[in-house]
Order: sequence, then C-alpha cells, then structure tokens
Amino acid sequence: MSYITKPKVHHPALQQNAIGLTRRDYEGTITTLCAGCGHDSITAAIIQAFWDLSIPPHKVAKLSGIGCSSKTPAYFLREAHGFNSVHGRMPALVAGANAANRDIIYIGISGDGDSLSIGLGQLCHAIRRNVNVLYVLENNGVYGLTKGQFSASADPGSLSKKGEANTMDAIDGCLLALTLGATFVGRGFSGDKAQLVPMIKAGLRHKGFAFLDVISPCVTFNDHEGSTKSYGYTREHNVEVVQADFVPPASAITAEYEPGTVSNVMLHDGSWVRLRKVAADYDPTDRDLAYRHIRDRQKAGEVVTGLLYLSPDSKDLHDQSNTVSTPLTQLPYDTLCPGNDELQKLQKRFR
Amino acid sequence: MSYITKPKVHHPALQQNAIGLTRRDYEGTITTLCAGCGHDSITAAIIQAFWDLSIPPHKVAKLSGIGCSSKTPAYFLREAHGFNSVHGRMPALVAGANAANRDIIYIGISGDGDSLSIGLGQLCHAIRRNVNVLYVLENNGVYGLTKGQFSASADPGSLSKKGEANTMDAIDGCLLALTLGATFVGRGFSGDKAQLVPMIKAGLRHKGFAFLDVISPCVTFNDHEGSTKSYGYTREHNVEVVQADFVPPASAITAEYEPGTVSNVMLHDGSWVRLRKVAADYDPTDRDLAYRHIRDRQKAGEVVTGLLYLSPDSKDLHDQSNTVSTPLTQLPYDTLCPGNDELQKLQKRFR
Amino acid sequence: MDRVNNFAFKIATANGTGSASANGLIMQAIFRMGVPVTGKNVFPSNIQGLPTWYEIRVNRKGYTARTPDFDLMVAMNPATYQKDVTELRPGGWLVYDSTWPLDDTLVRPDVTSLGIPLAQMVNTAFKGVRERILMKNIAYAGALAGLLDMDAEIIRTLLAEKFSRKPALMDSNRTAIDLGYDYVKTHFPCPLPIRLAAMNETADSILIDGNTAAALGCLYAGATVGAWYPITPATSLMEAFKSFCQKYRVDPESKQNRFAILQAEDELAAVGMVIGASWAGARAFTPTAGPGISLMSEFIGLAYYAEVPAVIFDVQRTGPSTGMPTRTQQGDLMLCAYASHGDTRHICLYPSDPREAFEFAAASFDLAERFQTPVFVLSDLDIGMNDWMVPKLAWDDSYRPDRGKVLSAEELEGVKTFYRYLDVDGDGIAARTLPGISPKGAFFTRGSGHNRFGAYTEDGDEYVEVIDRIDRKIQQASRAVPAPVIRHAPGAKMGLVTIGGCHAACLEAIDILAADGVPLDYLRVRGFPFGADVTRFLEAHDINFIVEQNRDGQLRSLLMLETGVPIERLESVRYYGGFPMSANHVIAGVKAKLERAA
Amino acid sequence: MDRVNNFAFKIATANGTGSASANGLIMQAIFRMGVPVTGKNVFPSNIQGLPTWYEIRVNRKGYTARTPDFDLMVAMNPATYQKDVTELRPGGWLVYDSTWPLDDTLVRPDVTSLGIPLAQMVNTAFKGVRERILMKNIAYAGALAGLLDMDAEIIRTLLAEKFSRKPALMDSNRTAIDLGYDYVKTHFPCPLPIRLAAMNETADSILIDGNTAAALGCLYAGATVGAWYPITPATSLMEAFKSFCQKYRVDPESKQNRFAILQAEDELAAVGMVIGASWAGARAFTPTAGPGISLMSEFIGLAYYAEVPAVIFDVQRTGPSTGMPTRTQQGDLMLCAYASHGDTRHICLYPSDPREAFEFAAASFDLAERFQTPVFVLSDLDIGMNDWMVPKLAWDDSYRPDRGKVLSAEELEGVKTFYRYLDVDGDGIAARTLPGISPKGAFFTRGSGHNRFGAYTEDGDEYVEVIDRIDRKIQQASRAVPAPVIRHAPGAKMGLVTIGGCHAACLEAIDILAADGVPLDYLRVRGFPFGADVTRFLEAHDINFIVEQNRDGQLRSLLMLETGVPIERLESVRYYGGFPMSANHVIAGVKAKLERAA
Ligand SMILES: Cc1ncc(C[n+]2csc(CCOP(=O)(O)OP(=O)(O)O)c2C)c(N)n1
Ligand SMILES: Cc1ncc(C[n+]2csc(CCOP(=O)(O)OP(=O)(O)O)c2C)c(N)n1
Ligand code: SF4
Ligand code: SF4
Ligand SMILES: [Mg+2]
Ligand SMILES: [Mg+2]
Repeated sequence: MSYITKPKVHHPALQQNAIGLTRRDYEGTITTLCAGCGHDSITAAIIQAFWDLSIPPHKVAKLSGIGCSSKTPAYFLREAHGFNSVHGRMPALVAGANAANRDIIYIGISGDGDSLSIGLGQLCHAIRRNVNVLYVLENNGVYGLTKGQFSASADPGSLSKKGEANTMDAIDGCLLALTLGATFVGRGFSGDKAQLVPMIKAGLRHKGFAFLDVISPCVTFNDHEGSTKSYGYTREHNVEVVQADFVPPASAITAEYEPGTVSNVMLHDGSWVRLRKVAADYDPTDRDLAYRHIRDRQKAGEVVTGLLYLSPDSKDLHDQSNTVSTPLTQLPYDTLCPGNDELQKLQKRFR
Repeated sequence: MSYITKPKVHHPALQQNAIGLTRRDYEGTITTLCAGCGHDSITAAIIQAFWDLSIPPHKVAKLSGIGCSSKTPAYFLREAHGFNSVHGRMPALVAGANAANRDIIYIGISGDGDSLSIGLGQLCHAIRRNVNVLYVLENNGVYGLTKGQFSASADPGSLSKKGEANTMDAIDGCLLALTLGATFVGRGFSGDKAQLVPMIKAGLRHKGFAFLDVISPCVTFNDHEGSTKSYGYTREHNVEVVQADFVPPASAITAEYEPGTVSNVMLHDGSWVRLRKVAADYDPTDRDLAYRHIRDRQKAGEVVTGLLYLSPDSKDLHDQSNTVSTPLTQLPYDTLCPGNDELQKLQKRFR
Repeated sequence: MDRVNNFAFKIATANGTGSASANGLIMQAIFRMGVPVTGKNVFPSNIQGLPTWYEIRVNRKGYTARTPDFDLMVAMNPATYQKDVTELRPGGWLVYDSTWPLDDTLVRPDVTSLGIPLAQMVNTAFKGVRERILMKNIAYAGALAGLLDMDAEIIRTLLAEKFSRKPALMDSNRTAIDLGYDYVKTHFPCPLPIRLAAMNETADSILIDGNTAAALGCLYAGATVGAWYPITPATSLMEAFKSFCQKYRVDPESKQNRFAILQAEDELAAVGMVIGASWAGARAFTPTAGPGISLMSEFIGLAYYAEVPAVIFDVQRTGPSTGMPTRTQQGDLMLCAYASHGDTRHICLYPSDPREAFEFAAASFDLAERFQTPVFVLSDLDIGMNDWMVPKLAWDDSYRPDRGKVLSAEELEGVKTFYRYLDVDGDGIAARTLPGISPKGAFFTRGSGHNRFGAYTEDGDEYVEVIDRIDRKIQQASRAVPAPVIRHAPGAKMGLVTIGGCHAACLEAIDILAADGVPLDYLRVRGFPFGADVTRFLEAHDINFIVEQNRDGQLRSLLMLETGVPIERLESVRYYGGFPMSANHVIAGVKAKLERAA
Repeated sequence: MDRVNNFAFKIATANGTGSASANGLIMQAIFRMGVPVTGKNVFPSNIQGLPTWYEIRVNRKGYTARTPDFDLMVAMNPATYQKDVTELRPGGWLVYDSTWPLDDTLVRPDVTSLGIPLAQMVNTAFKGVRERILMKNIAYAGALAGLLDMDAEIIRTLLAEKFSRKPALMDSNRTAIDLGYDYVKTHFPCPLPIRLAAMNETADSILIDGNTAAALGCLYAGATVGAWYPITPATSLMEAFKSFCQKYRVDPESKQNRFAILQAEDELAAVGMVIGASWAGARAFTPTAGPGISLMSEFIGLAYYAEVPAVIFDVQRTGPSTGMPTRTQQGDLMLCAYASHGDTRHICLYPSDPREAFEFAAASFDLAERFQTPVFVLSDLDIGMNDWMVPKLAWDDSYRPDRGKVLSAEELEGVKTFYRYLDVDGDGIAARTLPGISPKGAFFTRGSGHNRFGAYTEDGDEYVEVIDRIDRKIQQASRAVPAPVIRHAPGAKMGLVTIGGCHAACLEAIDILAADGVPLDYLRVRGFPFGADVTRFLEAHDINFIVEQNRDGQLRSLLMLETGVPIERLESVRYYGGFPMSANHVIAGVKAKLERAA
C-alpha cells in the first residue's frame, strides 16, 4: 500500500518520526473526560506508540463501544477513521471491518462494562476468531459514564460510591483470554507509560487478537472504604439531587517500577492496588504457565502486569478463512461476478 | 414446604421411591429426537436422578433455551413447570425465577450452541452470580436443530457434514467455568449413566450454580472424516434437495469404565473420543488443580470426565443478596407495602 | 407587566462543579415560599467539564412547562458565555463573576450586567480547592436570594435541615449564602423587578422527579424483584427503588431483604430475569431507555406469545441509536406498541408527570398480571429526572394487588385437568399457575407454536386459535388502561391531542390560544390500546392537532392505525430538539397549520 | 372436467426417511415433460420422526400457488393417516403400502385405494436397513410414474445424470423405480384420469428456491462478506452463497478465497460484522428470520443514524417469538419498516418468487450503498425454501455496482475539508469515505448526536438538521425501489393489493373472480417506502382488498401510514395459518367482504 505523507510546517521543537510526523499529528480532539482519568493516560501512551512506530494515521481504524473509555478514540489519531459504536458490540464491527480490509491497522478501545458485561460474548468470540486487532480494555472496575455501578471486574468486597459492597468475584480478563486460547495477552497500568507503550506497540504488531487489559483508575467513581471527606460530602448531597454532580479536581496517578518487583499504588480514594511486574526472564510463550502465574500472584493479593502470553504461531481470521492477500474491498468487480454466460450454464442444475 | 403426594395405582413391577413415585412418574412426553441421540440418554439419567432423590416433580422447574437439547425438558418430569424459552437466554430466566422463588429446585438444559455461542455472556454471568441451578450443557459440538453447523465446542480440524474443516479452538466449558469461579464443575458422557446419575444428583443438591458439561453425540450431524458410506450418500443428495433429509437409524452409544482409566468411544460416524475418568482419589476442592488436570489431559488428547471441582463454601445468589428465607413470591402484601401514612411521612423529603 | 412571581432564570455552569446542590436549594426555597416553580436540569453526557444548565421558572399561575426565554442568566461557564447571553430577553439581567473583568462576549447593551466577585470572596473565606469550588455555587445562590427577594429565613431553615448532622458544612454554607446575599444587597438595588413574593400555592404539593415517583409506585404495588442494566435516564429509577427497599423492605429481626435487585449484564438479561421472576410468581420490573427496548425485543415477543407478565419502564431519551442520552424525546411510541417480530401488540401507559408516574407504575403490575403480558410505562428524561411540582402522592390502603387468574392448589383440586391456554371464561384470558403449587398445575411454557391445551403444535388452525385469542385479550385491555384526560372548551370546533410530558405545555398553550380566539378541546391519551373515547373525540373534530415530541409523528401514526380516523383530521405538531416542549412550540405549530389552512 | 395436467397430489412421510430425493425426482420429471409444476415441502421443526408432507401441483395453465385439495394421496406415515385421508377430494385416489392390511383409519368409501406392497418388494430387492428405507421412497416414485403416466425415459435420464459418478446407486434407484412402476402397471388401470401429458411450457424456466436465487444475487452483485447465524428458514441462503463462492470465487493460482463468510456467535454479532464490513467498504449481507431481526434492532438503528450500508435478508417464518419455524408468514413487515428505537424508517424490498429474490438481492446492495442505510429483503419460508418454477435468471453484463457517493483519494484532494454529513448536492445524501484512503478522508462515526460536520453535538438544532436530512434521504428512496406491479382489468372498480409470495394466489384468484363477474385491478408493492403510484392506485379505487399473510394486516397498516388513504378504502384479506396462501383464501376473503357490503 502507498502511504500518503503530507507536507506540513512544524514547530522545530516538535520531533519528527520516520514518516515526518510529530506526536501532535497523532493527537485527536481534546478530552472531555475527568481531570486525572486513567483513560487519558492510556490515550497518551497510544499516541506515543503509534508515533514511535511511524504508522500513517490514516492507515489505522479505531473502534470502540460505549463508555468513558469508548470515547477516547476521538482523542487520538485525528486522521484515522473512528467508530464509536454501540455498547459492547465493537468486536463484531472490527471482525467485519477486518474481513473486508485486512490492510488497515485496527485498534479497539473498550471498558470493563463494555467488554465484560454486555459485550462479554462478543469479546470471547473475537478472541476465538483471532481477529487481527489490538484490543485495549480500559479497566476501572466501574461503569464510569453511568456514574459508578460495579462492573464485572470490581473486586469482591469493594464498596461502591453509594456504599454497597460488591459480592461477586471479579472476572480477570487475562485469565479469560488465556482460557479462550488468545494469542496475545498482556496487562498494564495507565500510570506506567514505560511498560504500557512497548506493550501497545507489540500488540499493534501482533498478527491476531492482542488482548491488553489496562488498569485505569476512575477518579470519580471508584471510591472505596475509608475514602476522602469529599465522599461523605457528595453522598450527603445525593439525598436531594438527581445525581451527585461534584467531581473533585484530581491528577493522574503514575507508577514506574522495575521488572520482577511489586509496586503499591494508591488510588484517588486512598485505596491501594499491588502491581507485580513480570520478571525480565519471564517466558511469555507458555499459556499454562501464564495462567498459573496470574493465579498464584492473585492469591497473594497481587495483580500481575506485563506481556503475559504470546502465541508462537498465531493464525488470524484471514489465515483461517484462507482469503486472498488483497483486501476484499480492493478486488475489481469483474473478478467477483461470474457473468451471464456462466449464469446460464449453472442453471442447468435447476432443470 | 409441604409436598403433596398423589395416590395412584401402579403396576406392581414398578418400584416406588421414598415418596411413593415410580420412574414413570418422572417421565415426560415421548421424545421427538433422532433415534440414538445422546440427549435422550441424558434425559434418562435425569429421570433416574430425580427418582433416586425422591424429589416431588412439581417442586421442580425445568428451563431451557432453543435446540434439540433444549427440547428435552418436555421429555422428563411431566408434573414440573417447564419453560422452553428463547435461544441462549435461559440463564437470565433461571436467575429471575430463582430470585422470586428460592424453594423451587431448578434445572436448566442447554446445548453447546445455546450456551457457548449466542448464550455465552449469560452463561458466564449466571456462573458469576452463582444462581442456584443445575445447568446441564448437552454438548455435541454441532448445531443439531439447524442441521449441523459447527458450534464453539467443535474440535479444531473436525469436518462438518458438508465437508468443511473447523479452524477455531474449541471452548472448553469446564475450563471456562473454573476461570469464572464456578462453585461446581463436572463433565460426563451421555453414554455413561453410572457416572452421570450421581453427578446430576450432586448438582441438584449443590447450593449454587452446578455446571455439568455432558458430551452427547449427535447421531445425525457430527460426521467426521472417514465416516460411513451413508455420509457420502447423503452428501450426494444434498446437491438436489433443500436439505439432506435422511437420518440413518442408529442406537445410543454407551460406555462404562473405571475411575482413573481411559475409554476410547467410537461415535456414530466412526470417529473416536478418548474419555479419561478422574481417579477415585482425585481432590475436587482445588480449583487450580482441576484446571491444570483438564489442560494436561487435553494436551494428551484426552477429555477428562467426573466431578472436577466443588467449592467448599458456595454463596449463592440469595446469600449474596441477603434475601429472606421465605420465597419472595410468598411474602404477604402487607409486609411489602409501607401504607399511606408512611407515604405521607416520607414525602416531607420532597418539600 | 407585573413580573412578581412570574419570570424565569437560568444558571450556566460546567459539569462536575457541584452546582446541583445550590440549584436545588434555590428551587426548594422558592417552593417553600408557596410559589409555583419548575426546574429543568440540562446536563451533558459526560461526567466533568462539559456545559450544564439549570433553568428555573417561577409562575404564579402554576404553569410548569419549560419556557425558552429568560429574564436573568447566571453565567458561570466561560465556555458558553456567548450562547448564554443571547438567551436573555431584552431588558434582562446578567449575573457574572466579576473576580475577572467582564468578558467581551458577555457584553450586551440591552441587558443589565451584575458583577459579583464570587471567586474572590470565596477564596478569601475558604481554604481547600474542593470547598472553594462548591461554596462558589452556594454564594451565587445567596446572591440570587438577595436579587429575587427570597425569604432568608427559609434558606436558613433549609440549610439547618440539610446539615443537621454536619455542623461544619452548615457553617460554611451559611457563610457562602451571606457572601452572595450581602454583596448584592450593598451593591445593587434589590430586589429586581423580577422578584418573589410569598404565596400559598404549594402547601399540598411536593417537588419530585418521575423516576423516584415510579420507584415508589413499584414499592407500593408490592414489586419484589427488580432487574436492570444501568442507562441514562432510567438509572435513577432503580437506584431510588433500592434505597426505598433498604428503608422499608428489610426484615426487622433477621435484617434480611424482602426484595431482590439484580444488576444484569445487559438489557437482554434484565428483561429475561423479569420474565423469569414473573413466571415464578413475583411482581418484577426493569427500567431502561430506547436502546434497552431494542435489545429486549426478542424476549418481549416471547412474553407476549407465552403470556408471561412483565413490567418495563422506558424512560425515553433522544434517539435514534445512542442519540442524545441526556436529552428528552418521545421516540419509542411505535416501538413499544408493536415491539418484536411477528404479530404483537402491547399494553402501554403514558404518564405526564411524576404523580402519574407513581400511579401508573403501580397500575402496570395489575395490568401485566391481569392480562398476562408485557406492560410498558413510557415516561421520558424530562419527567424521569427533573423535579416537578405535583400534588402530594396518596395511597389507598384498601388496595390489594390484582394477580389476575392464578390458580391456587385448592382451585386446581377443583378442575379436572388444567390446560394453560384454554379460554374457560370466554374473556380471552386463560388461567395460569405458578411452579411448586400442585402436581395438577404443571404446564409447559414455550415460545414455539402451541395449541389451547399448551401442547406443541405445527397445525395452522390450532396456532391461529391461540394467537387470535391473544389478540382479543389485548384489545380488552383498552378498557382497563387509564382513560384519556378530556377537557372541552366553550365553542371549540377543533381538538388538540397529546401524550405524556407535553401535557404542561399544551395546557398553557390552550389558555393562550383561547385568549387569542382559538378555543380548542383537549385530549391526552394515557393508555394503549386506545379506548373508544379516543376515537369518538377524534371523530368529533374536523381538525385534531396531534402534539408530540418525535420526528415522525408516532402518536399520530398510532392514532391512525388504531382508530382508523383519516389523516386529514390529524394535523401533526412536533418538536423534537431534545428540550422539554414549551407552550411556544405548541402555539407556533398550531398557528402555522391554521395559516396554511386559511 | 379434463384432469390432464391439471391436478394435485400429496406425499405423506416421516421426517428423516429420505423422501426428499424421491419427491424431487418426481417434480423434476414432470418439469422435464414441459408441464408447469409446483412443489411445497411441509416439514416439521425437528430432524427425525415427525410428520412431513410434499405437495405437488400440476397445472397446465401455469398457476403455481398452493392448492389445499388433493386428487391423490401417498400415505406413507401411519401417524398421519387419519388427517391425510380427509384431505382427499371425493373420487380421489389413495396410495398406501399394502405390505400391511389397509388401516381402518384409511378407509374412505368415496376414494379409490391403491395398495402397493412397497416395504415387502423393497425388502426382497435390497439388503441393509438404510438402503431399504431410501429405496422405498424411490419405489413410490416409480408407482406414481406409472399411475400418472410420467415419461419413463425422462426418469431414466434423471437418474443417469444424478448418479453418473455412482453406478451402484444408479442401479438400485433404477430397480426401485421399476418395482413401483411395474407393480402399478400390472395391478391397476394405468394411467389414472388425473395424468400427465407432455407440453412445452417449461423450456425457458427453471426450478429453484428463493434462498439459492438470492445467494446468486449476492454473488453477482459482488458481495464479498457474508455474516450469519444459522436459523430456519434462512440457513440455506448462506449455505448456497458459500457453495457458489467455492465454485466461482477461489483464485485459480493461489487457491485463496475472494470472499469471507463469518459464522457469527449470534445475530447481534452477524449484523455488526455486516455493518463493520460495509463501513470498511465491502458489500456485505446477513440472512436471518424474525428472531434475528428483533436481536439486530439496536444495531440497525446505529446503521440508520450513522448512515452505514447494510443488507439484511429476512426470510420470514411464522411468529411471534419462535412460533412455527418451519411454516411461512409475512409477519415482519412493520418491524422491518421501522426497526429500532427512536425515529427510524428503512428501505425494504419484497420479492414474490425466486426470480425476484435474485434480482432484488442484487438491487439491495446498490440501494444500501446509494442511500447509505440498512436495506431489508423480505422473502419468506415458502419463497426461500420451496422449489418454484420461474423464468431462467438473466444477468446484464454491463451492470456495474452503484457504490453511491464514496470519495476516492483523488476526489478528496479536490475538496477543501471533508465533512461526512454535509449535504453538498442537496439530495439528502452526503458523501462518505473509506478507511485507509487518505488523511483528508478521516471522519468519526458515531451513534450519538452529531452535527452535519460529523462532530459530537448536544445542540437541538444541529441534531434536528441531521435527522431531518436523513428523513428526506430515505423518502427519496421511494423512487429508487422496484416499482409496484400493476394490472388493470376491464371494467374493474375495485382493487386488489398484495405483497410478496401472495402474488401467485392473487393472480389465480383474480382470474376466477373475473370469471365470476368480479373484475379487480391489481397492484403488488415491491419496495418501501411506497411510491406515488401506490397512493394513486389506492385512491383510484373505492375498495382495495389488501391481501397478506399475517394476523394484524401489517401491509394495510403500512399503506395507511405511508399513503394516508383512509381505512374505509382498505379491506383486509388475511390468511396466516402457516401454509402458503392459495387462491381459495383470497376468493373467500374477497367474497366475504362483498357479502358484508351487500
Ligand atoms: C445498550 C446500552 N445499555 C446501556 C447503556 C448505558 N451505558 C453507557 S456507558 C455504560 C457503561 C460503561 O462502563 P465501562 O464500559 O466500564 O466504561 P467506563 O465509563 O467505565 O470507562 C453504560 C451501561 C448504553 N449506552 N447502551
Ligand atoms: C435467535 C435465534 N437464532 C437462531 C435460531 C436457530 N437455532 C435453533 S437451535 C440452534 C442451535 C442449536 O444448537 P445447540 O444449542 O448446540 O443444540 P443442539 O440442537 O445441538 O442440541 C439455532 C441456531 C433461533 N431459534 N433463535
Ligand atoms: S467518570 Fe471515571 S472513567 Fe469516566 S471520565 Fe471520569 S474518571 Fe474517567
Ligand atoms: S439432530 Fe443430532 S442432536 Fe438433534 S436430535 Fe438428532 S441426533 Fe440429537
Ligand atoms: Mg469501566
Ligand atoms: Mg449442539
């Protein structure tokens, strides 16, 4: 495919990549998310990754479902086609788009509600189909856009902003993906750009479904027990207004730490998450080992991060469907229509 | 709850259980499935299990989705309420019914298409919710009722009746259930009543979601490579009729074998399945061990059968919702309505 | 003209700044003064930073519809200065934060600007970012109190009530109120010509939103199972139901719940849970919005054909697709009436305000169980999420749930053989049974073809017999749903017909049009299928203006289909931009039609 | 009257006994004799053992509609003896297996019983259970050949063609044919009064089912992506498409596919894949039935509002809910026209037979891309799964796909800035772009509120501007969809209006009614939104009989809503028992109305 690069005058300070584009060229409209939302940090990492790889933005398609997370495709790659679709159904759109045009680089953005509740079935089957897409699950354990109900990835025992405890086990997207035979499974943290950017790049390069679970704290709604005063304050006001509408000003959480080590990260509400980065010598080619490692650390109250599994031989949707290497969208009509003579011939069958 | 037992004159030869009912009393209308269909064997095992447990049929509710498998609730427990609903959505119905009346014993019947394709999301969430039901997945690797397309549990490489190879990995219901934190996971074979009946009983007794994956060969549509002549014959006829409408007469496959051993079972089409029964000393209380065992044998080309996992402490939907022990359907109205005085009081809030 | 207790103002802020509490305080204070008031919260579909507005209309005559022109604007959001200032009527007042110089975009020669150094005052008075942001809102509330002559005593009482258990908060709120109040009193001629004066018009009323009221209806009707998937603007209905249950449905001894609320994984599951629970014998419901109804369509057809009760609240928002989730519309009228494939027809109720939301919510369970079918309660974002002034809710303690034909074990002993779909009474309604009651009561429920005995069938005549009976059954319901509200005007030749939340705007418009020499008879449909009185009304008028909030005239379509009244008699008047309908929309629409006719 | 080439017979067997091949053989033989013939396969929703029937009508005049009374019955299924024998007209013939004594239930004094020891003969001639079961069917085919005077040569040729590569099978089939043929020749006076005689009426026709024909339409239109979830009666459409692709769409060198068929996990995913593929620029489609349409509703609204092409085949079956999956109906007319929440309206095509299924399938892709919206092709089980005699299909090789307004990289260079929803040409259709073409072509697709520039909006006016344009756009399509078929009858004052597969029955009924002194003008709608000619026709007739196959008169509803023609002019004639409509249904319906009028 021929990449069109556009001449542009840039502020000299802005560094250019191999195809002469600056990070700015990979940005989108400005975010409408809460100040300090983890999702915005992920957006920044995505911009960095695409820039590093010198991918022409218009060769990318960015799709999403519905949710705060699913809004973020508007905030990167201005020059890429975007599709903010319906809740939980983005995997089907990507499968169809990818079947139609295999030359596009697909990135799907979703949330834990979008992926693990309403969209769980589609996610599982997109994994099975091994659709060639980087699937980023921006995981905050709540439904942000609908104001803080538990999602299926909320930790058991955690308290909602309304003060109710979650009674159910969390679905671990990585364990699920491994069980379904995913060919690429990774987990990151929105605040750890150093770890996240390389995983995004690896996922974009992967031929097949790259599942990337990114823990992405919700500033506004994942208050837990022992939360700040503002919490009591907002709850107080809940009584007399339709919805608590105060969002405390906050800034994004960051955490950079060494492979093999554990890092305790405090969330906006004062609660903690223990992140365990896979060791440098971790072997990501053994599916069962990956599963066991996640489970073992889980029991120790830790959340494993890093590139957890990478299939040595990944056969994507097109390999499986044995489609031609030319995108179906680019096949000339005359190579598709058998013509009238053939139509007359084949109708002998119907006499 | 008081069980109504009905006086009936029985053929002396028919043995009665603790509540004076014979196996006949646990039967339903006669099957309309193909002769030799594995599903009918499962129905027989279900009848046996309910009879053994002396459960009054009308204290049971049997629900299903859509498919040949989902038709079977009509073939057992004539005196139980039945609900043959819509495709893949039975888990939601059971959750609602169970929430409303916790005293009923619920059994849900589904197929691999019903559960692992269209119904996958609902199945996963019913497991998470730990709804108190015995969920029987009658697994034949195909869509029987729609004439033999692959289901998500079809083995990779297997050939459809139309001769196409399945390219995708099979979803293993048991691995999935374990990953989602199921509290009861078992696998049986329709032809192994000796193993199946006790597992059904255990599942009925379990407080929570009992997931039972039962391999149940489809006489008619799971033809594989190197299949009988009839196959070629029917395919030949495919050419000129809307659908191949010939079903070879067949009889159910049975296999009884010892714990810890492997049994090679030949399916109607001449293909083989290697069943590995868990050893007598197998410990079913370790979720991770169960997962590993299934995976290990899987790599050896074996399908593990038996009661694979049983959670020591299962909290079902009602434990989690902290509902009263009386079924909600039986609460007197005056215990539900606060009355007008209270209505007037509470409206002070709105002034 | 005299603007005392007859004006409207608007407060422009950014989402997430906590202005809702200040706005609520103002609403409540006016209400407590006995003055009729309405508030419309116009918020964005995000959580923080996007523009949000709160509109308050004060009207001594009690007109509660939204009005689009404003006498006063509190411009707190620079992002919308330009737009906001244009919405002021000439001669109006602009309140802005004079901590910074008046922005050019705000300058308008024909309005009076009232600058108040809100940020500055608040920053000196309070520490902590959070408190400063919040108290700035309370401060403008104080300013408005002074400018509009609110009863300071009432405000003090309200704060006292609200923060009785939080003295610290009470103090800061008082301080903030005084900051604004004192500043305007000393710097501006207070009160303005638009001002408040105590009345006695609200004593028997409450300020309540429709979702809360509907939740109360479910509570009082004895609903025990609620299943839902969060979606704006329906979310607060289930949240209110939950909080009421936590207060009134917890067993005092065991501390256990006499209710079960299931947060489903999606809307398909939510309605499935409702159908399952109703099938098992509970009163169950699910609140949702348009996208949810679309997803529930298959299940709705099952409940219709298998005849299982189900109550579904559709709090309508602007469609199609995701549309504008925080804007209102009446776009699901057709969908709900005929949802699902094949021949179906569903009972629908159309509340016009929170009080009817309460009453119809309760009634919906009786209808669903009596007719063994899904029942839709269609409100909308305006009714569901805004605070409306309505007469106090009342409950008749002699009420007992109408469970419809549900056979008890004893009754079953009486019948020889029970057949689920046999029309024994000839009223189109067959008796049902609940699981676990009696061996004689067992039957097999299915969405596939069945005959009157409940057996599977592929026989055409047996199939037809059952669906024809179901059709008769639903038609019966036209007599059981709430009757239309009808008002006759002396000398009226034409009619005005509307639905749901358009009520308020239509009543106001009718008065104005009457004064203009255009008297109109009035009908508001409240239930579907329509009754004979609806047909009669339409036929009695050569022209009926059909007023509704959707693009395609869906109410008009339903009226055409169900009454057979010719389209020439049905003139469509529509507004569907997402705001609640106001009298101007109705008047303009009617006049346009009349001119075209003339 | 002369019954040569003018009679109907029915074969009753059990599902799974392989009778389809025998029945197909008979159909084909009659067709090869040049005699017009139709076959209706009446099968159960299971795989083995339940009753199944095959109905064959021979009609020299070329009437192809189903007829419900039969001259001859082949009763092979004891389970349905009773019912089957009653369907014989007095004086008819009953063929049964005399291996066993004639069953009492089969005895009818006014019909002639012809016993043939099929089982016995077959069991002596063949070994192996399987072969015996199958050859019994071929044997009754042979018997019918003798009784009805089929051309034996033609049968031999057919077998030769069919089993050219399977000599063993050919022999046993020949033997079986002869068994039946010889037996009747020697035991009964052959041929019967109802008999065949060679004609030359089928030379330019084929026997084809609508799903196969539609699949060919997709193939020829250049569809490259098919996504589906299996469901009766739509399954065979995708299966046919797949087999055609395997024949015509495999690259000769690389042996790789120029198509992708995705078996989705459900219908929501299937339509999602189609939308995704169309958005990326492929021609994509999904075949389904009613339950699938219900499940697709949310996604359909997205495609409508975001303006993404999509082709959806609804092969209708008897609803509501699961209904009778192997019976036919026209029950999704309303659903498809207005599917999804909010204000929506969709282009629909209504083929009446397999030939139109082929043509409309191809046309649907042009319409979907031209109008950038979902297009429904509504056939039904009768059209989709039964073999119809239709004129040979033809393809115009000069055809080129109408991709609608899709800007190329070059065209984009020409425009200053590309805005997705800007109505540049004033025809309501804005240009779109495909991913990967050019940095200038990028836009953001969303189901949430957007303005004409494609930007997110919560502004009422911007929102209204876009959905009003979409409304105009869809209305335009009324001129692009296939025009209605209209036929005028001399002296006709009344009209008969129908849709889809009712065509055959209506044409036959019109001839009979005309002979009866009731001349009727005729119109068959073929596309939605309806064009002006439909309105004109309805208005031109005081009475229009609206003939359709559903309970609620859905075509009549659509006509009322879209043309505004008053209900008094629209008399509803319906049959919805699950069988294809026959002339009697139409005639009886029309006469009943006329009597009531008189
Ligand atoms: C069919 C449907 N149901 C419900 C909604 C309402 N809704 C919007 S976003 C959302 C959940 C979002 O949660 P998540 O995916 O975790 O995204 P987050 O906001 O947390 O990033 C819901 C339920 C919807 N838009 N569509
Ligand atoms: C919404 C919907 N889609 C498709 C169908 C058609 N359908 C009926 S059964 C079935 C698959 C059944 O497969 P499975 O669950 O494995 O049951 P089996 O027949 O193999 O026992 C399908 C796709 C349907 N009934 N409803
Ligand atoms: S609500 Fe939470 S998830 Fe949504 S934007 Fe705000 S912080 Fe992010
Ligand atoms: S088709 Fe297969 S699954 Fe269905 S009844 Fe026959 S054997 Fe059983
Ligand atoms: Mg989330
Ligand atoms: Mg199956």
